[in-house]
Amino acid sequence: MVNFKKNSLAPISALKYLFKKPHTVRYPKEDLNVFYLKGVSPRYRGLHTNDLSKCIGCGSCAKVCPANAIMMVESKDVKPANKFAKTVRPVIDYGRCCFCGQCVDVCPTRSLQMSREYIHSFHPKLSTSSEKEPETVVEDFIWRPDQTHADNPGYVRT
Amino acid sequence: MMFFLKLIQSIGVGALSISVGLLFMGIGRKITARIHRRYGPPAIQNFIDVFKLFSKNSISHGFAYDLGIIAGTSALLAAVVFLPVGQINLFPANSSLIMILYLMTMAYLGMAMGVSSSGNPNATIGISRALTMMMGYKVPFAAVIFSVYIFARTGSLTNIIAAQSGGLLNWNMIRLPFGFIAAEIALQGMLGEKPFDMAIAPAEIASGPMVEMSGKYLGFGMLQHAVGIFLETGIMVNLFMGGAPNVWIFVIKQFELFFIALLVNAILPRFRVEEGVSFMWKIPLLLGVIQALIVVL
Amino acid sequence: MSEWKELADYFRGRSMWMLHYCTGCGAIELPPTMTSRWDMERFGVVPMATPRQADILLITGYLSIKSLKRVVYTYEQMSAPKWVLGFGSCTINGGIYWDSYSVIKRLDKYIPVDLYIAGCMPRPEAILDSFVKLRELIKKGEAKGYEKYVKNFEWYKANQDKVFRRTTPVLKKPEEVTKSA
Amino acid sequence: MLKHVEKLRGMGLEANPLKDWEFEVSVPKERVAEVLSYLKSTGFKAFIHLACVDWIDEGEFELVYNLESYEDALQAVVKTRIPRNNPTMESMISIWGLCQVYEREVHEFFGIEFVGNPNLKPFFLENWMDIPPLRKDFNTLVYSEELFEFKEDETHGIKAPKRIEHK
Amino acid sequence: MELRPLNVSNTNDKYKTYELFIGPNHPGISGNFSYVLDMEGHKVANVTPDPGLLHRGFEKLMERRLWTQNLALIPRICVPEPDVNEVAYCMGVEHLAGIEIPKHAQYIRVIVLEMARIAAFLFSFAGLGGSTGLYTAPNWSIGDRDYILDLFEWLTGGRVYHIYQYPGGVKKDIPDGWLDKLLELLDYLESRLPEYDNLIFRNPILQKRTKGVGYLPAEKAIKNGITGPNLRASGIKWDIRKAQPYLVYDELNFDIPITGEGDAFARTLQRRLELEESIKILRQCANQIPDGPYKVKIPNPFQFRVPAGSYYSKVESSKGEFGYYIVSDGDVKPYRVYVRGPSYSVGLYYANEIMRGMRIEDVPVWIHTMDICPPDFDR
Repeated sequence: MVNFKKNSLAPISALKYLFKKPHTVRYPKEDLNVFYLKGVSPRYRGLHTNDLSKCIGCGSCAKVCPANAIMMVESKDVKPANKFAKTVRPVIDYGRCCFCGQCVDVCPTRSLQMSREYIHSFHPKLSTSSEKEPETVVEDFIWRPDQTHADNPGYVRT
Repeated sequence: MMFFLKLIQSIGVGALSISVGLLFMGIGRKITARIHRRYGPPAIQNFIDVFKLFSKNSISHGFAYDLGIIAGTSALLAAVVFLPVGQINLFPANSSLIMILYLMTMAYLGMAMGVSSSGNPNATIGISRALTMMMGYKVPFAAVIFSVYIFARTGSLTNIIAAQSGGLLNWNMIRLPFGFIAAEIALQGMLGEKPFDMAIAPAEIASGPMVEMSGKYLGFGMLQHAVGIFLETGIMVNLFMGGAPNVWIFVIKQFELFFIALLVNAILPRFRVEEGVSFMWKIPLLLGVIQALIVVL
Repeated sequence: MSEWKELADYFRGRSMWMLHYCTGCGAIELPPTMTSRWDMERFGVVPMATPRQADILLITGYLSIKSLKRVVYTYEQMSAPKWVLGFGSCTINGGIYWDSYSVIKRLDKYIPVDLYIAGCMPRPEAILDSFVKLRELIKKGEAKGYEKYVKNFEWYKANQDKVFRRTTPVLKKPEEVTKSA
Repeated sequence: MLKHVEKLRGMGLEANPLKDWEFEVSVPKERVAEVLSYLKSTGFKAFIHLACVDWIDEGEFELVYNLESYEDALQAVVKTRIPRNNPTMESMISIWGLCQVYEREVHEFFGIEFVGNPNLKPFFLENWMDIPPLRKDFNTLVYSEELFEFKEDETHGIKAPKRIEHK
Repeated sequence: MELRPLNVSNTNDKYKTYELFIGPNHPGISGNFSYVLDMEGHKVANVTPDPGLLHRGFEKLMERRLWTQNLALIPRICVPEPDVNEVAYCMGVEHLAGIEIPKHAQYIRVIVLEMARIAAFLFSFAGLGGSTGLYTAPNWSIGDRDYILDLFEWLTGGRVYHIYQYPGGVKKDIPDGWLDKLLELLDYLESRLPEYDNLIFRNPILQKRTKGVGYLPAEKAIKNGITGPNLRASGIKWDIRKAQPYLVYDELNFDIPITGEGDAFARTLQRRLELEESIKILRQCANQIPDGPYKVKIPNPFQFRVPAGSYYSKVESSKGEFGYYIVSDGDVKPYRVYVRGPSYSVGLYYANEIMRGMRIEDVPVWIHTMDICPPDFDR
């Protein structure tokens, strides 16, 4: 049993870190490299990506979302993959999404995936008056996921 | 004519003490950060902080509040003028040490008057702790000064420095070893470093006396702390390390003492108030009295 | 006079003091950012104990009505050039508590927010990235949330009173009243 | 564990084991104090929690007292039913001082009046004038839409068949 | 003229005590919670806890969501240690639905629980260091805790909220190379423990600050519903993992340290010794884990119904006994879920009794050594 007797010279051993290299990740210059990929983990649940051609617009991701963050919105620029496919596509409101990944698990055609991107911040312009500011903030965080971050897949359904 | 020359020189010494104090605090944050295994802020961070604080607008709590905080900083600046810094020795009067000690306690009392009129209970608890802690470390420090006076048989700092000239061997640090250790622990209390910083305890009383200081008042508080560092380490250098031929060696010697205080600061938690005072009156007071007896006999 | 303002803004961006107040569940990502692994002190951001000394107020996650009242007190105690950072999705549109009776949905109706950060609890990297972005905004002089609070004070106060000073019950009486004692 | 269950059945209450270290006892309202003090005397010294379930169809509240005995590692779940309109229940403060806090919370969320509990002041909610929130007939979505002025579209834009709403 | 005894103050009683807030905005508190203290000088005369600042009405929200949707909501209850909620909820649902999860998944659950336990213990060291002024301790311990979060991020995809358990097992299998990274981390943590001993536990001033603070005898601990390390620090040998083993704890050998003095220092020492036990458990799990399926197939979320019944499932968390009382009436949504947080009775009921007469310096030390987690009782 290690003894924990009061010893006033014990804390001095902490001073050896004066000459050791700190283990800080200096974020803007360096990035986390603990995994075989640089940056966040290979399975990270970040912002969504959606393969608009594979997606059949069934809406099960919208129904399963615990934060009610997904709306199915009509999108013209999409040709349906087969005759069942509707032309509605999921639109995710990042003011609601809790990044739990249940929509990725329940997507029947595995088109909705999560990427390893996570940086997004929004500064409401000075010109917008206070009354309209809450609406502009909510609009800015509602997107339709598409293939922009597809090259950086994170939490995908195997 | 001599008056204007003295005025400009004393403003120079005041500015030197503020910038050296702030530089020490900046380097100190970097060193404690290294012990925490991280990179600290840039060394000039405290200059940026002070400039930012003076650019904010601040909330006053009445005339006594403003007077108290300004009194604190100006008393310390007045004390710095009497300190012989390297070869600059503005007022070589023979009782400059007593003057400095009196002005230092004046600074704390001014701060106490201002802060306790801010009405925040945290501030009153904090300042009552600061004053009891000051009583704690002043007693051994007085014993040490008494022994130095008897040893050098003179009251003025310039003669004490002269008595120590000539080589490391006849520094007071070597000739009065117990006095130096007692003064070193008292210095830890004066600087308000970790084992004795229960006055500014953020976790218990939300940073004690500085709880209502915003903007410019906090800027003055930071200046006061910077000048305090310069002054207290300066007294120790003059008393025990034989002054310095020029200013740069003086600053380097000051940094040695401040470095020791930093290391102790990083690895110890803080005492309770009466534990701190009882610690101060046990070992350092004993060493001071032994030193005084050795010198007297 | 404007060079003085630019110089002041330059220095204000370099030393933003953060208020040590964990309002919501996002506060669990602040200790790693403050301590040795991510170390936000490199940007001059230091946790301060009282609103008087702080410049930025971090609303980390959701706010229940009770803690919104304390946040409004704290926000009004801070001295003038002050900024608010909204962490996570709960400050934007209610997050996962969209149907909760005691959590506010849009933070912007109660206090002006200067920067919103996406993420249901943004990572330490996202927090450090937001400090860098806030520094740019301050240097460009665009982060003026505190002036907007003073300009539309009545509108903000009206929203806050709607939530704090309710005199009548919110729900219409259900048909079969099972009023307890 | 079965020794306890037989003893309780002997006292005219119906008890059945849930798992090899947990059993439940359902007790009429008046005998709760007697059963709790009996269990406390036979070793169930730790009071774990007091929960309340709102059976709105049968018009009853169900109070669940959960006790634990550290000597023989057992868990007792004591259940009782009280009527739903102006529900009152005698307070268990005399047996465990701890119940004051749990009863105050159940009073605030369900509106059950605990006779003998000194402070039943508001606890978690400030300035609350509606019916107690955790009751089944309190609709939290309508409340938050009214108070925080937003409209929620629960159909997610899907023209799906109408969902079977519970009540 | 008889003299008035010294300690009777001549002011009337109304001004005897002044009000001080260990308020929501206070660095000594580990979360958003406030005590209203009536102070006499620097001693506490009376305490009225003022909870509700983190109240989100979880139990109401859980009644409006499907069984598996709740899994995204549940980790947000106790923030320093979210996995305990997920495992307790999943065990309750599996018991009601009669699902038996494979051995491989049970081992993964024990690994996740013990890693979260180590992270929460390191977090409590940081709290102690922060409240007594030893700022090196939080920097070291939260820096090491970050390495555990990196492993969590690799295994589950999320840093703090893992949303990884699922009724019927876990969502994804262990990635290859993860287990030897775990063993590496355990060796690193083992090498760090002596340094923590020297800095925190043998520090003379820290022992002076924590010895004798908040003394808690054994029977008072039971009477006030205190569980977990605080109970074991008062001398009672009760650990749910040993007494009522769940998952695979009966196949692992580990012992329960008892420090027994019952004061603040004994509680921190208790957490440090249990951290060593958790490292031992993790090493055994990493070596003994069998291969096999990581989950059992369950119907998709919209048709997953749990047969009617009620059950109280509990897990030994780093703060005490974390329990879920789940009532289901056979519908797609739970009928009622009651969450029993370990620091409920400590923070709200026992605080008034212990804090009377305590000094202002010891209040944050007591709060951090009892490891009070405010979202537990606000829910």
